[in-house]
Amino acid sequence: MSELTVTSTYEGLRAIGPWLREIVEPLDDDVAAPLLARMELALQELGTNTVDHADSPDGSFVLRSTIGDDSVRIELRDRGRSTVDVSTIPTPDADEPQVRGYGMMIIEQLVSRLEYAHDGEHNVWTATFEIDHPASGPENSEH
Amino acid sequence: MSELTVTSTYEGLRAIGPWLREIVEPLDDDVAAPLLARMELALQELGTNTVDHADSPDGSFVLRSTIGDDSVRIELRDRGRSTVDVSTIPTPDADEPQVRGYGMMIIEQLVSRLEYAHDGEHNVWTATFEIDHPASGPENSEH
Amino acid sequence: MDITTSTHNVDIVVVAMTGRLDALESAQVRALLTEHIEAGSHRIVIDLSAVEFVDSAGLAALVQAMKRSRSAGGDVRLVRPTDANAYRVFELTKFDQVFDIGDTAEDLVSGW
Amino acid sequence: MDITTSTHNVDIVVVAMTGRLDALESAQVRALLTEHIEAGSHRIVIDLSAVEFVDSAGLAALVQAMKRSRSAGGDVRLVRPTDANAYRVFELTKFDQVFDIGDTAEDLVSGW
Ligand SMILES: Nc1ncnc2c1ncn2[C@@H]1O[C@H](COP(=O)(O)OP(=O)(O)O)[C@@H](O)[C@H]1O
Ligand SMILES: Nc1ncnc2c1ncn2[C@@H]1O[C@H](COP(=O)(O)OP(=O)(O)O)[C@@H](O)[C@H]1O
Repeated sequence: MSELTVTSTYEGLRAIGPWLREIVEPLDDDVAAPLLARMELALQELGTNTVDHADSPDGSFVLRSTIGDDSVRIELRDRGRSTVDVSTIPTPDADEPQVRGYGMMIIEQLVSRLEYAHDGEHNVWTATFEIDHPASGPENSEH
Repeated sequence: MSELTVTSTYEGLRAIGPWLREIVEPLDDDVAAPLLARMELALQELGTNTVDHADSPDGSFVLRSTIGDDSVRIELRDRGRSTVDVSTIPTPDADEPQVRGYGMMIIEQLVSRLEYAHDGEHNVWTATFEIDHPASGPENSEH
Repeated sequence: MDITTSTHNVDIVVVAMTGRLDALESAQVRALLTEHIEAGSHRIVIDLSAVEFVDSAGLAALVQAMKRSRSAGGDVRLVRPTDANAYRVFELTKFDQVFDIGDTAEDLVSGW
Repeated sequence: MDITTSTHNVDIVVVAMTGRLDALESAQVRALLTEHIEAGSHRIVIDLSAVEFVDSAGLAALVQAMKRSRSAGGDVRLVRPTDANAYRVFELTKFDQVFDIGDTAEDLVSGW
């Protein structure tokens, strides 16, 4: 498990990529690279939403990672007092290109699973990324 | 009846417009103007075809007009030795803009009737243009 | 992030014609347009607003230039003749649907 | 027939970017593009070939400029990022079908 405290500014978000890079370090390159790209964009969008929309009195939020054999789980925990009603977030209209509002749409396509909870003090977003192990027969499987 | 001998060159064709203008002179302006425009474009195209395609040994062709109450007939007579098979003239393909080959298509939309004959010595094209008299009740018809 | 800005110029040639665009003039017009296209100017506006008469040979000069310029990534766009009779040949051949046609040269230049 | 020829110049602005086009850079990019459009240059090529990362805020700066320039009769056209990951946000939002996207700035300028 690894933890990162992120300053709740656009500049602060720049720390997320290098932290994710360390997390996927133990994995084979061909697995790590595409996983890192998915995670980096998804966490950038989740982080931007926290900066833009969460009412965060201490100006920072915390990321925690757990890496398993088959997935990486990243938890984003802010001190935002406003609870989010995920079901009311609108999906952009495909026929009418708009300028903003694509964040959630992007995240949902990158994560394997996204959960949201509010535990009294914090908004907690949990993003799970399944690891795409290269197809391998039972013979040469080394897991 | 009126007659015009046209030199079989593109420059010679310039005489056709003024000659047609005289022919429609007796008609009311609102009838003459659109009729003249139709005849001028149709005869320009027929004349161009004669210049381009007819084998005319004396380098000229003759136009004759007959004006009736309801139509103007223009006959184009050249000394071209080659007979034309009107049925083999191809219609341009609507989907594939081409550079030439629109002459006959234009003529057919402008004339009320077009006849072709070869009388041994001459190709004879006869174009009939019906006169569009303005709609008038039997009361104020002055014809 | 590093940002570098540069500006590239492209030419639009505007050719304004008066009088008759017919079989007699067609060769001259064709030569003029070919010259521009071969010199690399393949964005051409032909202002026909003051033209009195257009026949199929005149049209052919415009069509040939339009095809050549389009295949070079450009186009020949037309200002509509003020005289409806001069526009007739475009309608009868349906080239009114093939050409991009506008009301003034300024419109066509600024909207390119 | 009388023929008059004149030549009009139009500008294509080419903006080449490197690094990250993200929420942090988005305001700067937006301001730069707005400046060009308000100065009358509404034909813009944005060369993203060397960009490493694009997020939805970076995309938003491009979309806003594209909408403004299109309504002025121009366009914002893009050179595709060499890094497929940096192109992902265009695919996920389907803006790869809204923007006119090319392989090099030269292609986009000469084919404008
Ligand atoms: N972390 C968050 N805290 C509060 N509200 C949020 C959060 N994330 C998203 N939202 C709400 O969901 C909406 C849609 O978010 P998103 O799809 O990322 O688009 P955008 O942020 O561009 O508006 C936001 O406008 C906001 O109302
Ligand atoms: N007066 C004519 N004498 C001989 N052949 C003709 C004549 N008019 C038309 N044709 C034939 O019909 C073809 C089609 O004519 P047209 O539709 O006017 O197109 P274009 O003259 O551009 O080829 C000509 O190419 C020619 O072979």
